[in-house]
Amino acid sequence: MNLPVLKATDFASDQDIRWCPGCGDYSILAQMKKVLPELGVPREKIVFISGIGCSSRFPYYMNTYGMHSIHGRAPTFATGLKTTRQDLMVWVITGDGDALSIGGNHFIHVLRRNLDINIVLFNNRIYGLTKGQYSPTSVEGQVTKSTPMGAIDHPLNPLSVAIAAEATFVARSVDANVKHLGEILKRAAEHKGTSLVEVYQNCNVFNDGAMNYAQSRDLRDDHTVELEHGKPLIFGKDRDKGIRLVGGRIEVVNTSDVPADDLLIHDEKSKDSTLHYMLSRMRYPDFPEPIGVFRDVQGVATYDDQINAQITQAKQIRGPGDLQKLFNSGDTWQVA
Amino acid sequence: MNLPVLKATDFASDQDIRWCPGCGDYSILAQMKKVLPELGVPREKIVFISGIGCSSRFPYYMNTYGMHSIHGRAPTFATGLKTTRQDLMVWVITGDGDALSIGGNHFIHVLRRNLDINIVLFNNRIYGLTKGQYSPTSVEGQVTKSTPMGAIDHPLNPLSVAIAAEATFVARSVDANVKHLGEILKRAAEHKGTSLVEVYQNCNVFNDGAMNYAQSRDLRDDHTVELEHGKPLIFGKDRDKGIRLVGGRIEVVNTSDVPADDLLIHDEKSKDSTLHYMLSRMRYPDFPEPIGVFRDVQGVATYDDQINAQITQAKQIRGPGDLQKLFNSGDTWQVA
Amino acid sequence: MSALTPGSETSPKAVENVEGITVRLAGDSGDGMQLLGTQLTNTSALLGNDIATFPDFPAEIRAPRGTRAGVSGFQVQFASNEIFTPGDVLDALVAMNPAALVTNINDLRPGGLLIVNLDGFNEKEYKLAKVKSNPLDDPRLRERYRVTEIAMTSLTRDAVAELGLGMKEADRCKNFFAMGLVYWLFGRPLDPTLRFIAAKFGKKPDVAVANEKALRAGWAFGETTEAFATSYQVEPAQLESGTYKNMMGNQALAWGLLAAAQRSGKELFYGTYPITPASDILHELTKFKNFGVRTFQAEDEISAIGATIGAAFGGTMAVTASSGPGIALKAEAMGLGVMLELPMIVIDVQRGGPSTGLPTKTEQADLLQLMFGRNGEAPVPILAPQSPADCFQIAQEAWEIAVQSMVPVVILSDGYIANGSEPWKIPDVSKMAPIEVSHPGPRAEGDEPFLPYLRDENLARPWAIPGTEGLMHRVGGLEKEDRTGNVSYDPDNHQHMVNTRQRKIDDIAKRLPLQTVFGPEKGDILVVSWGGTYGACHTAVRRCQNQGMSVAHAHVRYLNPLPANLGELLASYQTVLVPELNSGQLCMLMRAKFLVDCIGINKVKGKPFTISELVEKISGYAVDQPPVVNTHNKTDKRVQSKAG
Amino acid sequence: MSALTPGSETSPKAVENVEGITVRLAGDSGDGMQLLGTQLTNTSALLGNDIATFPDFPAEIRAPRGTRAGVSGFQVQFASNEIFTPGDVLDALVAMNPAALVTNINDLRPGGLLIVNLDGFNEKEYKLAKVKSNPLDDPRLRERYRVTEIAMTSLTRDAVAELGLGMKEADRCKNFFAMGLVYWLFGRPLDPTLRFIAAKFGKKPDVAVANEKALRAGWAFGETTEAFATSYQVEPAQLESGTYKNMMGNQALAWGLLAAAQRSGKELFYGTYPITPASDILHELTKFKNFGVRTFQAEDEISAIGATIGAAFGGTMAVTASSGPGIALKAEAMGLGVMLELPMIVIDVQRGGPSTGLPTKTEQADLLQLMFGRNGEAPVPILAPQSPADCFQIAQEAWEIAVQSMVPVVILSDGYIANGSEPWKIPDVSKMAPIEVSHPGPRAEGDEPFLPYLRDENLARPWAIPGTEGLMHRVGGLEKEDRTGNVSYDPDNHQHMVNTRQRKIDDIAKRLPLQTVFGPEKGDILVVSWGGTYGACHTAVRRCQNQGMSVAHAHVRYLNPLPANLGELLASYQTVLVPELNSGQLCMLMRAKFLVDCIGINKVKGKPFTISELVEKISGYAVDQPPVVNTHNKTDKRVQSKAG
Ligand SMILES: Cc1ncc(C[n+]2csc(CCOP(=O)(O)OP(=O)(O)O)c2C)c(N)n1
Ligand SMILES: Cc1ncc(C[n+]2csc(CCOP(=O)(O)OP(=O)(O)O)c2C)c(N)n1
Ligand code: SF4
Ligand code: SF4
Ligand SMILES: [Mg+2]
Ligand SMILES: [Mg+2]
Repeated sequence: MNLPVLKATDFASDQDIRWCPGCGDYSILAQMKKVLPELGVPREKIVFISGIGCSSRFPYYMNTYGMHSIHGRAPTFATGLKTTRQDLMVWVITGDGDALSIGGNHFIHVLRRNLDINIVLFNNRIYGLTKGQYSPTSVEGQVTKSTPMGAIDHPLNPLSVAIAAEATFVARSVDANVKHLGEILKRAAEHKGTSLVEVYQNCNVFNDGAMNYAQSRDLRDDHTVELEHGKPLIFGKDRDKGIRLVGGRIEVVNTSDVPADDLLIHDEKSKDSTLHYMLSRMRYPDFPEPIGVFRDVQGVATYDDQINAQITQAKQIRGPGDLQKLFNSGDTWQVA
Repeated sequence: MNLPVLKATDFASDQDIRWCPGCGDYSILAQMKKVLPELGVPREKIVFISGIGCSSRFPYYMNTYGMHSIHGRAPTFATGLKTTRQDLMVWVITGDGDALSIGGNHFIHVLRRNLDINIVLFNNRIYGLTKGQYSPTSVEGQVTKSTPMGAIDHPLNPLSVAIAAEATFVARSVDANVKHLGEILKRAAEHKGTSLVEVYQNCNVFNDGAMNYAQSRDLRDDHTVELEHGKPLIFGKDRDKGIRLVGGRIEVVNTSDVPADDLLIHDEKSKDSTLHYMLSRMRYPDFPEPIGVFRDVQGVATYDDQINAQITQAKQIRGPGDLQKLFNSGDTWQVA
Repeated sequence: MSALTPGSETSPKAVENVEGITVRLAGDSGDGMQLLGTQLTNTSALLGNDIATFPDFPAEIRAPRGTRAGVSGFQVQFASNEIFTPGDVLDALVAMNPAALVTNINDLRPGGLLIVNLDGFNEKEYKLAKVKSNPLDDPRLRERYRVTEIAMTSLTRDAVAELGLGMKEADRCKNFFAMGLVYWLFGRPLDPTLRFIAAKFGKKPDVAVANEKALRAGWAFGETTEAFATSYQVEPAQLESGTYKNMMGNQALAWGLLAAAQRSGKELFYGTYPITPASDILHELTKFKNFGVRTFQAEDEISAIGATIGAAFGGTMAVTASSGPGIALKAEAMGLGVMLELPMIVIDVQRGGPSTGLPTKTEQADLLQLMFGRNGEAPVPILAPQSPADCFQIAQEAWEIAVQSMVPVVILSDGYIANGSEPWKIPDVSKMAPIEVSHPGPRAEGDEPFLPYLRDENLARPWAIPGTEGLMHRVGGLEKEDRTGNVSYDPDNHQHMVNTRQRKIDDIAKRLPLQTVFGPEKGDILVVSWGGTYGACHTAVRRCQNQGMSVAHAHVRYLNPLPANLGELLASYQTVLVPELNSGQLCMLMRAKFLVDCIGINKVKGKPFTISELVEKISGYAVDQPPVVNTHNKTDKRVQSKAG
Repeated sequence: MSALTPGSETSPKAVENVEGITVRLAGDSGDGMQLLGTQLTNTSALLGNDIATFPDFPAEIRAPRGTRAGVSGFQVQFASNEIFTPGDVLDALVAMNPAALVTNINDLRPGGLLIVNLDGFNEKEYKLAKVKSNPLDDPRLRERYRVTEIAMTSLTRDAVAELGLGMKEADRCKNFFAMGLVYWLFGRPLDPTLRFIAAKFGKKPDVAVANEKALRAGWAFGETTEAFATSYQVEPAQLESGTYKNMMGNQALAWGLLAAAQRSGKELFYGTYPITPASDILHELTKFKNFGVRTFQAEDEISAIGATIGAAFGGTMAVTASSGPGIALKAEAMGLGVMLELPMIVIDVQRGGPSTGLPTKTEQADLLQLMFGRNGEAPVPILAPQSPADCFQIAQEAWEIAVQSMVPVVILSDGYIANGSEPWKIPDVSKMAPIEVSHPGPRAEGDEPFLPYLRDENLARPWAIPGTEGLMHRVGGLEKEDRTGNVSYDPDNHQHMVNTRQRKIDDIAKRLPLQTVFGPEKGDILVVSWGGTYGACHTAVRRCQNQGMSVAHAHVRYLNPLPANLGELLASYQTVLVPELNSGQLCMLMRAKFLVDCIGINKVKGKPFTISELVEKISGYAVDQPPVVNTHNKTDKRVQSKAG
């Protein structure tokens, strides 16, 4: 069957958008609307499931099926839906508080099960909807409504945790870098298994510029490095800096001093996740922060495939369930 | 003051132990009773907090303060206790289901906060108390009461997750290896910050021998490698095999073919956790599984130190709180 | 009408006919008492007796051998008349060791038969059981009961000697020896158990043979020993004609869900996290993958109900289950289920509380938690099965209500029902009526817009499922606008939606059967019960009636909404008694709704009611009570919405 | 007794004395209406007026400019007499844009004063506000109200022109212009606000100056313009003598907890997870580290209460708070708190439900969740503050009960109380009585064994804290043995402990003040209310009394256990009315406990009651009601334990 060709606007719902003017969420929404038509999946086959937070308002603005669920639990709803409805494309929209604070447990478990869904984590390093308390990704010492003397928790690194939780697709992008963001969302959609995309998203009201180093045109080239499979890690405005691996440790070098093939060549397909983990440890300001796809391993069984495979297998082996036969099985007796 | 010298038996409570005969929990209990007197901490200064599970019965058997709390939440009780009572030595006793299934979120958050407590995770790769369902550490394909056709979840690697969650002390030991277990428990107690000890524990009723490769005298030498800080990774009955690092990847070599200083030298103190993560990925049967201390990084601020430091600092800056002054602050008015 | 009376010991090896017998088999967890009990139950069922069973597990997996904590018991009553409980007092007790003896002897009726495994009695065992000396030496034992001491272990060893098994293997057969003896004593045939042995131990022929020998040896021993002069006979009961099967409550729930799925043309999704005593539903359902049953063992109870809601959103029949502590964790998500107005089933197999409480014991103290344990006004229908076999029925009714009203429906079972068993009449599947479920069809661009919160005559919204063209819509936990389902902060809309969600539940009463009573339509006393206490209450009321009291019994299976005629019923009796295994929860609901001075009969001991204690309590009210006040006609309507 | 009546427009610039005035300031979230409102409130308080405020935030952080969803409002009543609510109808409305006008105009009383910022009215704004044309062109507007249109933005620009600020900065000052105007209109002095400006913008002198100029310009404009003939004067109120401060509910709760900690010689631990409308308690308490307050922002609500219980176990004063959805998540752990019998406080600042519901709106629908939302029988005391300032009191009472009875105590606040404000009389700290707390001391080897569940006259167990020699003991969620606290599966012990935990709560009533009534001791109508509806109910009842009705008011601050004399009270009136912002929750509890035909007045719209709607409802019952049935004397005792 040939599907009607859809435009970005076809994916806009009739609801007014309620984010603050200037919020990074807008550009993520725009990119999503732009990418979906390229996937050729009809709108009614797409479901957006979110938790609670500014970011989690997302589904209301998409003309698809959607569920604005409860705080931190979006992956659980997605699990029930995808395991019973493999024909649907399921997206989970979540925030740094939603996914990593109250939702941390579901986050690691959906990843390790490798359920075939796409998770977009809007990381603004703050609790937006509740008006500005620190979040698990807020930097140490950050002063917020709930930390007047500075946050004392050591922040969680979402990608490190995801990789350690057996994630098969892990990527990072930036709200302001719309072209890159669009491509990454597309990559995530194409991956079979759980895809995690962390998006650096600016909360211009409660945490403005927290990730400016990765967002602003004049800073981002020097403080981020774009990952490309099979390519060496090179960055900098003049692409004059590179990353090298020595004795299992990473260091920044000048491309002028080091031959390109001595640089670290990115291998997103490596089953061994150690290198991907190492990349996730590169943190501003010591290192440029990698953006792009850290890990994209295919061929790992998905939870929804497996649960349904067992159903099919059981039916083959024992035949489709026969209720009457079941009822009459085992010890029974007659009463005349 | 000079403390009375205590014996292991002084740490035994008057309650009958209710574990199955042959359960690995007994040896962990025995080692704990043996180690505590060596720490010179009086019994009344020690608190054991557990969740729910066979393993979580542990506190009842210790003649210290204890709390048998609710399923998966032990770290949260410990957080409230330790932040308000730094003078106490707090142990968390948990199981693979308790810590990694229902308790996964508290597990990663207590680790990242680096609260100064010791967590002993009894990993028997099964739900014991509820009579034999699979757990997050059960191997793929494992047949249990709840997985007649085999488990389809990809297991969680507790140590990988802990390391990714910014853990400062991560270790593994084995119930059957009593001497090693005792030493590791002691190391954990001595570390300032959250100490995680995973103990391979045999559930001889519902998952007997699941980790036999690491427990039985004739297998364990070939399938585990003991980590020692500053020493090369060498294993095997005849200590004829070693671990080498090539291009950020690990491989097993014959010590005869490779000079000792080409072997991977263990560095538990490295701030960069990548190498520790890599060690946590070594899995039976492909690799010998490391036992011992993977990571022991000192000098990272603990949550309890920091929260109390802010109290002290605030008192210094603003003076001890004066209720009347507070009440009278800001706009007030008189009514005659 | 007790079974074994000393007077009956006349001619040697006489066979005496008795109406019913209650036996408890007690031993160490390792002694296989549960297996012995199950076999005795099935055999008796096959004989056509009516049966009721009640296992009593130790709280620990394998509490240390020989300790009191390690005692495992299994009680069964089999009878030639209709019975509703496993029996109050024991006619016979089999005790395999001192711990089993001391922890169970008090339930044996005077003159009852006590059979002990003498080999289980020695100094070591006394210590383990924490008894000073041999309890068998206590003279009062022989005064009160008819004691028979048998060296079962050694006799079993002799019986299997020729097979040359190790002593351990040999001793493992001793429960089959006990079984054989019990079978002889109560005239049960061996064949069903022989078949079981063949099936179960087929792969280990020597074990199979050993068990069979032990079984026959036990029987032969009864036949020959001086110890027993009489054996006892229990005639078949007059059950409704049909094919029967012995059913445990959790199994019946699982099968009922299967039936509901098939009747509604749906596949079943079951999301849960293991917890006693609900886990067995998971263990049962996960066997039925060939029925299209998807079981999801979640990381916790929140994930379990989240997945359940997700599956329901996708159009699947979705069910979650837990026990008290896990249900508490589901509270927030249940509230979302109420907002989303999606059909699903939430099962609570109640256990002793509060907190971790008494996990292996039974209780009915979660009713109010399920009624009110959510933020805001979030009413849900609540049903409770009255017996193990009734679980099969209730599961299907729950699903029918869920899809008719588009709402999560709660089933309140309990540990007593879950692990107890009784005969279940196998239904004719071909005669099971379908459960109507419909989903709105696709719409094209031109069609009028789809309204996800437009309601039908049951106030149910359409179950529009993803994948349907043109029905794209968003649901969520923020208050929804009537009809469109869009987020709305409008004050009047909020009031309207709160009222509507309540009315939707209240209206269900119109479609439910009216409450019936067993006994006089009006009179002195009405006993109102719910859930697993049915058997004890029914039997107790019957006894009271036989004693000439004016007492009736109303057993409520629908707890929310309550049956439409319940208020009137309560008004027709002088006294309303409400026995509950809690501190008075249904009692409170009825007092509030009907302003009737209901009186609670409350027991919170982790144990079911005994018939005799109920008879005693009821009798206490049988004489001139003050008239009960009743104003329900005046207040019924107004109060109804409030009880939500 | 309304304030501004057209008739009063006589001599130019006349000053008219009025009893009280209710103003609402409405504009875009960006327009600084909350700040304007707070300033007006404080200034009025300093003038000695009685005050009551009610902010109305938009649901979104910054809903798009100019939209209806983006409107932010702040209502304040200031009066020379005692007032208990922010007022029903507005005497004056300031609307900064069309959206603010259309969403608020209906609350302005006929003849009321409408002041609009003309510069906020243009095509662009009409579109954003979703109005077809200029609402000011609607003739009915001028028929009904006294409309004054002022080009505030341009006037502000002129006023600050010389400072040469950017237009953006200039326009930001327009709320101070409005403020100046309002101050002139209602005879408020400028100084407090000038002080505020100096303090707040000290670091940005130009902004400070600009705001001051705008403020003065607004005042001057009122003075000079033809638009206003009259300004209004509100005399100081006759409050009890003392020093006062304007207090918001959440702040009062935080300060009350501080006071309780100091009175009991404890440091405060506050474990929470942010949620509207409870978050501000965290924001307030975290400022008080120099008081030894430790705030823990947990990863979720379960962790928050877990840490709270852990801190309580350690001997600290521990408190957790949330709102409905978060409270649901705490249910399981609260049950553990009940089992452990440790003192702590659980605060629920209620919001609109169910599920996510209406987060920024107020409601009282969590009462039954807190009463019953736990597995098993797990009763806890429940208190509810009656007004913002009362939160200071209730926090201390809660802690007193918690330590006296060793039990988690619930405080039920709500969004209306939390964000509302009123004058609070500052107490003399030196006169605050200590709250007695004791911990058992150390024991040596020889001493008799410590019994952690041995109880005192309040049935409280000893609060033995880790670190105490010889008191080592283990607590947990499994049923405990009486006295020893060891795990116990004994049936009678379970019954005893369930009863004891209930009795412990019931006994608290003996120590609590008896319920008082405002009005006749007996009569036609008793209005029973709880929580934030106090002000509206009290005022409504007073009006009814002034109209000669026989009506009294009982406001219940202790919801569990209910006051010992409440049953008797209910019996002394013909009709009992129970106004609640839910579907009848306290009403149900009282009906069940006292068998009195209480009648609910229920409103679930996310808004507080208005006085007039209550007056109307009450009046409706003021004529011959059927006598209410009352059998509480007969049933009180027995039912008591059941209502738990
Ligand atoms: C059970 C529960 N707890 C707390 C809240 C309050 N709450 C809503 S969103 C949120 C955190 C939002 O932060 P994040 O997930 O980062 O989303 P953002 O608003 O920053 O996009 C919180 C604490 C809630 N709605 N439900
Ligand atoms: C809230 C809640 N959910 C579920 C349970 C049932 N439960 C008790 S222990 C347990 C898992 C035990 O496994 P693990 O943590 O590995 O401990 P083990 O028994 O194996 O030592 C479960 C599911 C419970 N007690 N409480
Ligand atoms: S608060 Fe922050 S995250 Fe939320 S909408 Fe506004 S800018 Fe965006
Ligand atoms: S069930 Fe397994 S883990 Fe539990 S006590 Fe028995 S052997 Fe140990
Ligand atoms: Mg955020
Ligand atoms: Mg385990």
